[in-house]
Amino acid sequence: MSFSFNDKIIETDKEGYLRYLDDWSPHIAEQLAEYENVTLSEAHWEIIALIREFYATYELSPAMRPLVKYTATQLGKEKGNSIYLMQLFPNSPAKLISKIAGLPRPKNCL
Amino acid sequence: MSNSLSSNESNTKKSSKKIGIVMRHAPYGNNLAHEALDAALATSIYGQELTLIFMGDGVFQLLHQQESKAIHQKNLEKQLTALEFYDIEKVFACKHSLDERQLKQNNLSINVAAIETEELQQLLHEQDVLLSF
Amino acid sequence: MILSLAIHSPPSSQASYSAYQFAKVALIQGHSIYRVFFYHNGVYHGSDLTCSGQDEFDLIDAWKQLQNEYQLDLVACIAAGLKRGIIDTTEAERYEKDHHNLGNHFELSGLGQLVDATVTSERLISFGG
Amino acid sequence: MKHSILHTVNQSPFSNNTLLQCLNTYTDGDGILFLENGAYAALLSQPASHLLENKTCYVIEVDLHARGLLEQELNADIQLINYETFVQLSTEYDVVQSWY
Repeated sequence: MSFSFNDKIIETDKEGYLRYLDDWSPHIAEQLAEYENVTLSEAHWEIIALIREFYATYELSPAMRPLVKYTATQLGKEKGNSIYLMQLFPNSPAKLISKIAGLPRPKNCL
Repeated sequence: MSNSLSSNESNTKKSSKKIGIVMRHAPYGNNLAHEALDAALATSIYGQELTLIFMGDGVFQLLHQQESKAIHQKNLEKQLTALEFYDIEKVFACKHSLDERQLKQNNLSINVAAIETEELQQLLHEQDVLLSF
Repeated sequence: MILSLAIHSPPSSQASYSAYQFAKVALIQGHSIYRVFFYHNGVYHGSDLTCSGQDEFDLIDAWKQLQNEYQLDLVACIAAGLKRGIIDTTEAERYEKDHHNLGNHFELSGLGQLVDATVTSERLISFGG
Repeated sequence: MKHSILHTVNQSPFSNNTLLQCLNTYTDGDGILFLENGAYAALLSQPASHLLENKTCYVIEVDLHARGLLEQELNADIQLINYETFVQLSTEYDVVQSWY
């Protein structure tokens, strides 16, 4: 799949993950979110920034548990819980956030 | 993913085993160390009680200031510092192996308990199962 | 007794032969093998493209026969497999590859299967090198 | 609760210190099983031979045989076993740790 943005062709794989992680930008994130029927609010952006920070620091796309725990340490328990994350990013939050935030597809193992 | 064990399931049943993961190989020469870490993270994600034991050349995994970008490999040091978010708190290193390699606690990237041989023996013999890497 | 094996070595290593002998003898002795999990270079066992010399022992074929006889659960780690070019049709499609090579006797799955085997079995024996 | 460990070693003691690491964790009630290139540990000439005294050690006989070691001077404290005994031992000891 691909879509064009500012005259640039952005490629994704069949499941909507960016093929080239360097293509990511906030505008691209909006496009990726739209494909997933998520409208990004400030609350969403806060989590996107957080998961990108996690990836930059630890070179891991976090699974749900570490993501919740990391969110709790950075933003407090009110946001660091799975219900909050599920409300923003339904069904499979860790995967969905990774996709929109331009992280590598989480390893199938985890 | 087709599997018979969801993370919820594992929390409620089968949760009483002490699993030890023994890391004995230096990182980067092959990806055994990285894959062993993946196994450790998975064990924790599935809710199991886990102890990580570094010994032999495995203690080299703990060294700080790893810069693996130039050889195009993921940075194991960075990944190890994420252990706390995976609820992996029991992390031990064989003091004899550290001494042999003249590594000091302040050469290490994460807070590990360096244990004497006798403690190491005790720790290994406490585990219900050992995964050997 | 309920046993599981974790095999980290490629078929070319004698460690993999030892693992096979162990499994075979254990089954003959009446033990049950809950799962054989192939990880690290062990995932190379999953390739259906290995060819042994006619006068050489065919380890992959031997596993297949053992599986037929005892309905063994032979699982290769999906992430370790992808890295080493061991993929099934589903993954070939996902990663847009023209080919796939996982033998019918194998299944690709996640590390959860190793954790499950570790917890469920009375003994887990690792083979590596 | 202390478990007994069956240690398996498949590295030659002439090429690295895998066996020494294993011995460092050995306690009474454990066993060491040599297989594959670990079979070289059964040679009396190997550097850690004296450290095996008073320890329970096994070696897979076919691995010794394959390497032409049966005619060499062997450590008499090491019991020659087959795969059947290997399986049996791994069920008799509580835990198996593989040193490779």
